[in-house]
Amino acid sequence: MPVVDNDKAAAPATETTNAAPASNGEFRPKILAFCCNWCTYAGADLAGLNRMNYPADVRLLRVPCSGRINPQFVIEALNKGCDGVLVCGCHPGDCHYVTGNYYTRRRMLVFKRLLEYAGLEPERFQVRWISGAEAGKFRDTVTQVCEEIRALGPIDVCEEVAK
Amino acid sequence: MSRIGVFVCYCGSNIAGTVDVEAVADVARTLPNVVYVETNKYTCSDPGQASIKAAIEEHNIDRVVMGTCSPRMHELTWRKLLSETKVNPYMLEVANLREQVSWVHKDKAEGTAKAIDLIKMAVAKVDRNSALYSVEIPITDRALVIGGGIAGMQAALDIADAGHPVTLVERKPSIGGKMPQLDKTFPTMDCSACICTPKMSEVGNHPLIDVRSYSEVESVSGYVGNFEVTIREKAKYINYDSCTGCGMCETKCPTKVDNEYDLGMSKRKAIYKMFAQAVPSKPVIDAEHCRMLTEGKCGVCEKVCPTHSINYKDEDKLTTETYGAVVLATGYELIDWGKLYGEYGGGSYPDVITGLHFERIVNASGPFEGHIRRPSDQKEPKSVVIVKCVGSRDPNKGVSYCSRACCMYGAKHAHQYLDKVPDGKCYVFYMDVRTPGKGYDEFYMRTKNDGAEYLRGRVSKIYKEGDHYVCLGEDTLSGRQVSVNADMVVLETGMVPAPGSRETAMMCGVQCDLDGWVTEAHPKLRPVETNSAGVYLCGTCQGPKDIPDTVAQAGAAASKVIGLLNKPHIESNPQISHVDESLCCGDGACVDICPYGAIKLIEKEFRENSRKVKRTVANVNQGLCQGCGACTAACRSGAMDLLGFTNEGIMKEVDALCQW
Amino acid sequence: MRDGDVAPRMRIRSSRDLTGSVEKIVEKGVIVQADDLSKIKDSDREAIAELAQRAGVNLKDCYQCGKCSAGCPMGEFMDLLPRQVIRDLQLGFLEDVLNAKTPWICAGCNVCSCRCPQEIDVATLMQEVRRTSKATGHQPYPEADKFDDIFIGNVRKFGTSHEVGLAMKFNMSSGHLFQDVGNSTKMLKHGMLKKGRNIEHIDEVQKLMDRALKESEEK
Amino acid sequence: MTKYAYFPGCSAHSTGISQTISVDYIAPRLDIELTEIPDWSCCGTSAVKLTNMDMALALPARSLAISERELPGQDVFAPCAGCFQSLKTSAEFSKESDENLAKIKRMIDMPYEASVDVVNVLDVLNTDEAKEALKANMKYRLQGIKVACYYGCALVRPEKICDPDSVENPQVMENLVKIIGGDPIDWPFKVECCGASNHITIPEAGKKLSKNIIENAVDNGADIIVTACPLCWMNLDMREDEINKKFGTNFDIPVYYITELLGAALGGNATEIGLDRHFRPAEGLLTKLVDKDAPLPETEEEKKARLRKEAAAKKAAEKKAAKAAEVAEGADADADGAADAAPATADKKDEVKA
Repeated sequence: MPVVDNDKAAAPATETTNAAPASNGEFRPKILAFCCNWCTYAGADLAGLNRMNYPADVRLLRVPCSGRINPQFVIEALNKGCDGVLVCGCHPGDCHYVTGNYYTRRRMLVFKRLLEYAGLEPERFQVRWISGAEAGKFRDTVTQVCEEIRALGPIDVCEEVAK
Repeated sequence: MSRIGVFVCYCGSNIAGTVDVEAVADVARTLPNVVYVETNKYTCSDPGQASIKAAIEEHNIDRVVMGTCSPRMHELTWRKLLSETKVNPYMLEVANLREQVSWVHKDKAEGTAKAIDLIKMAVAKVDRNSALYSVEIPITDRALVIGGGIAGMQAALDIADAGHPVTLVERKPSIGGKMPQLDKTFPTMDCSACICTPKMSEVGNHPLIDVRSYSEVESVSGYVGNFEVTIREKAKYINYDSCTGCGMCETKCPTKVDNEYDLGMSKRKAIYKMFAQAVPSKPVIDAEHCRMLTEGKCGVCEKVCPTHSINYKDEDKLTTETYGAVVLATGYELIDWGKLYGEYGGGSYPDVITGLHFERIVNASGPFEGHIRRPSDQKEPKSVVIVKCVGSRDPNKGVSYCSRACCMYGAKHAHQYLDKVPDGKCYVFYMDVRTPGKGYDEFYMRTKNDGAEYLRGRVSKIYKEGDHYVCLGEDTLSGRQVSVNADMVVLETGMVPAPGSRETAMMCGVQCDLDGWVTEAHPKLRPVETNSAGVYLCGTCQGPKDIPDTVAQAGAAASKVIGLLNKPHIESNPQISHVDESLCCGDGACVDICPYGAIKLIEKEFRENSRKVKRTVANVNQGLCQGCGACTAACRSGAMDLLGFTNEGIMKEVDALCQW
Repeated sequence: MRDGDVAPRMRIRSSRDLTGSVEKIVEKGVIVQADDLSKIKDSDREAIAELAQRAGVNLKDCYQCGKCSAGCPMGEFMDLLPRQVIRDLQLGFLEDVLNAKTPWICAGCNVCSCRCPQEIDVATLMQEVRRTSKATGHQPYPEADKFDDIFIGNVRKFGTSHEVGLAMKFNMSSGHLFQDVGNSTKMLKHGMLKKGRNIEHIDEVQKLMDRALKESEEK
Repeated sequence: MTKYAYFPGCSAHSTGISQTISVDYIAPRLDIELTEIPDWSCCGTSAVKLTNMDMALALPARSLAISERELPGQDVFAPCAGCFQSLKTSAEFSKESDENLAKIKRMIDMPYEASVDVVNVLDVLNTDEAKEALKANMKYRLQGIKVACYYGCALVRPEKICDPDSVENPQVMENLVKIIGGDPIDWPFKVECCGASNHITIPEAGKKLSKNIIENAVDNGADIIVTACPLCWMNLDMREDEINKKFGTNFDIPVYYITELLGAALGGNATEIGLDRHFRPAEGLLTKLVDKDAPLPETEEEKKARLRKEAAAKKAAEKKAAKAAEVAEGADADADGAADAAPATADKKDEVKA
């Protein structure tokens, strides 16, 4: 079991192993998307079935409900050098578990304020509601978020950690 | 030291098209604790699965990562596969290399890079997985249906016909609900009682249906498969075992009371059967009015009863039983317009009546043997005004929603009136005409051709002038103020939830919306389930609807119940919340956040440095927990964790991603 | 308006208004052509939005059930029924509404407001239309306008309203010279025509009224 | 003794004079003390409201502010329904928020805390104290006079401001009338509009509205109409002749203020309670009064009860007779006797017990 190596994590994306885009030197962010299994994750699958295209910079992490997402996960990701984090859940009111995403909405709203207060660019942490049917919305959201974060450039982890 | 096996799938060219599968496999081999990596053209095929089994045996693998299509597609397949090996089915992670990589990215290099990350994340997580075992929750093969209207009866029949015992609880002395009170049903105009009463007797005679009339549900506890339900049977003062329902008592009873069944337009006795075809076809004594029970004199019924079934000393009985499933069918009530509409006389005018009154009036077994007469003086009304949306679509005085059936029964009343009083005039005031349904709009057009005058507008005031009633309205289509002199006014009042239905729903852990209608699990995809497993709903307790919709929904609810009761037990989902009692501070944040009431605080004794201490800790009910994990994020002390999606596991996933 | 005659319809209320002779149509001032909704000015829409906002009414709430107009005691004397005023506001026909007599005929009995299923305060909306119509120099119903002006003049002068003076002055200006004169003898006998009382600090009232006018202008 | 700051209103000494007089007469007899608000000014009423809302809110506020200063802690009593509506609207507006209060103060430019409440005639008369005092001090009853209690608009609407017991069918006046032995009728036009100031601007319309009200009251069997608003009173009482002329009707129904009615019951003579200032002969009321302690006429229930008793007695007598006959005739009665034995015995039992 490898111990997490902060320096390595803090290193810019272009240095990473077998990250193909490195060749053209253009910055490719790494974006982690926490997705509710019942809506956004399904939406992503649907985007696949429809052979839609979106940037490959985003990685989905499946959770049973957006209410499961603990802010610590997000902090961890940003600290360890993720350039952006996306939290996706069902539309408020449509939660598969009745009320989960209401808590997410409240929790993440406060948390986002905190991060921005700590100096994080708003684009780096976003919360979106995407249903299992909204493949198009998923593609558009991901594309947009990726572009925003590419524009921002790599996250300065040390600064983050310092804060 | 875990031993992880990674299996990457080509999925023909589906994955291999944009992902260099072998490159992925090579990286996988370098990952910690990975002892075996295999690629396969079609992993889900039988040979594919066979080689996985073999590999597990050969390399003594104890956890598995599948680099294949979406877990939503095949996770269950893999679990099943593993259940046939020594690997625990929950020692599994799926990297979604198809729907979320190969199908959405064109650049092979990018695709491969992403695939590798996903494999890394999966490996990191599975390394932290622990074996999970679902417990078997036994299911009591008996269903409880609350409410004996057409919805409840239909559900009960369907469940019982499938061979499962049913208890049908009805608070009135007879089952049947509102439907037998109606005269005809739109748009086919077949006699309501004629199609309803056979169902009633079918229910009454069904060997598997236990009808508990004049009874109410007192309390519900437990969870899916095992609901502990207490039912209160109100005192009937009659021994139903011996009573033959001969009716002698009813004919001889000297006390006359307003008959609720005819909405006070006729009289009944103090010992009475609700109506001729009542089921059970036996009377009850109305304790409020019986002279024997109130004044202690009379006793006629006791004297005349040939089977000596009268028992003035009878009392409420409480019985508790276990049920596997519960169906809510508590139905509706008509909105109490009198309190709300002073401008319509506030209920003081005898001839300003509701649609249900009209149903009784026009009904052959009603107060006027089916001749259309108005209550005040039994005269035949020569002009009738029908007002729709009374109480409905009126946030100011009533409710904001549309009651859905009124447009049709309004048209029906107009049609019936014009049919029985050919020389009569009929005016219908409406806001909009909503007739979505088979043959509904045709019926509406027919009614207009029968001569019903449709006026688009709300009536502002109804007042008595001489022996007729003046209705002031506007015909908004012509922009004219109009007034109509009516002999009788029929208010098509909206539906509201039956009194007590919210309380009943709450007992079963089901929420109601602001209007008091029971909320379904999903408005489109789970219309007859509720958010507490094992509790289903049908009919108007969920919202206003007409008879066809109600019956259809009842059948649907029944099929869900049958599906549940057919199993001897259900496998609980082991991916549920788990409390680390050593960390739990017992502040109950999780209790408040849990949408299923699955978490309770309990007093528990612990040994802490060789001393016994009592502490309050959270406790998760395996039957109720659905595994959403809301409690884990709410837990301040970090004692709550979600098995299958543990804090550590997710953290490791995150870390893994961050090292590419 | 004299006894007997009723406010003429301004715009087509229904096809029925078109029946009858061409003269009738012309005399009714009905223009027989479709209203081009695409020609409605944004400025009008904004003005209507502000008007509604001042009246605390959300025009979208109205689903045109007509309960307000059904119960309106003055309805038969109006050129547009209250519901139609709201409809025109919904559609953006500002001018038609500001030129309508309806808000000036409204007796302010509030029946519409207390019966509206959507809790729209129709009466207040009518008042707001009337105020706006006056403020924007429309005067669709001179009599009512005169009455108000005289009344306010009265208050400004004495701090109270002298009903008698009021009535007489109104009769003069409106030309209904002998309206209610029949009653005045009795009034006299009953000591109803005593000269009204003037208040002590009339200046306070006058200043107050000026400040109020200023307040409204600033808005 | 309940104290009120008294806001007579502009009509107090012209068209509303009868109400003013009768209020002055009954107040002391109902333990009510009225102190006129010094230098009160016009409430603005509809004319101002329809021209400038700010002015309509500020004008009444002046009088309210004075009352607050000079007569602290006393509710403001406005006998004129119109004044009541304007005053209360203004008061409620100021209470709503600090901004509103600030705005009002800007305009009236005097200290004002918006602490005063505004009440109308019915509020004042409907207190337990007042009703007790009325029962105690009344000398006469209105025997069998059918009364149409007419509320009009300003006492009940807008509901939020006036907050009546019921906006469509209020009962306050009815209850007062019942106390003094009157017989209030149930009629649907009690909250219809009398035409208000439209009587001046559109006489056509005004007359029609007043006619509808009088007509409906008459049709429902009213002997008199009772109101609590000077404007309503004028539009009904003063214009009855015009209405008869215009519509060819021949209404002849007196219109009173509720305060006049109570005044009469409390023993006031025509001049003391302002009956001599009506447009239609109104003194007739006094002749219809009976002494407070005169025997009450038989109520419907009592009548029914009496008839029932008589009927029962008659039946019993017949039964006796029949029995006698039976005894005489002997055996052949048994057959039909047995048929309804059960209920018969039951009935007998009851009689015995009773």
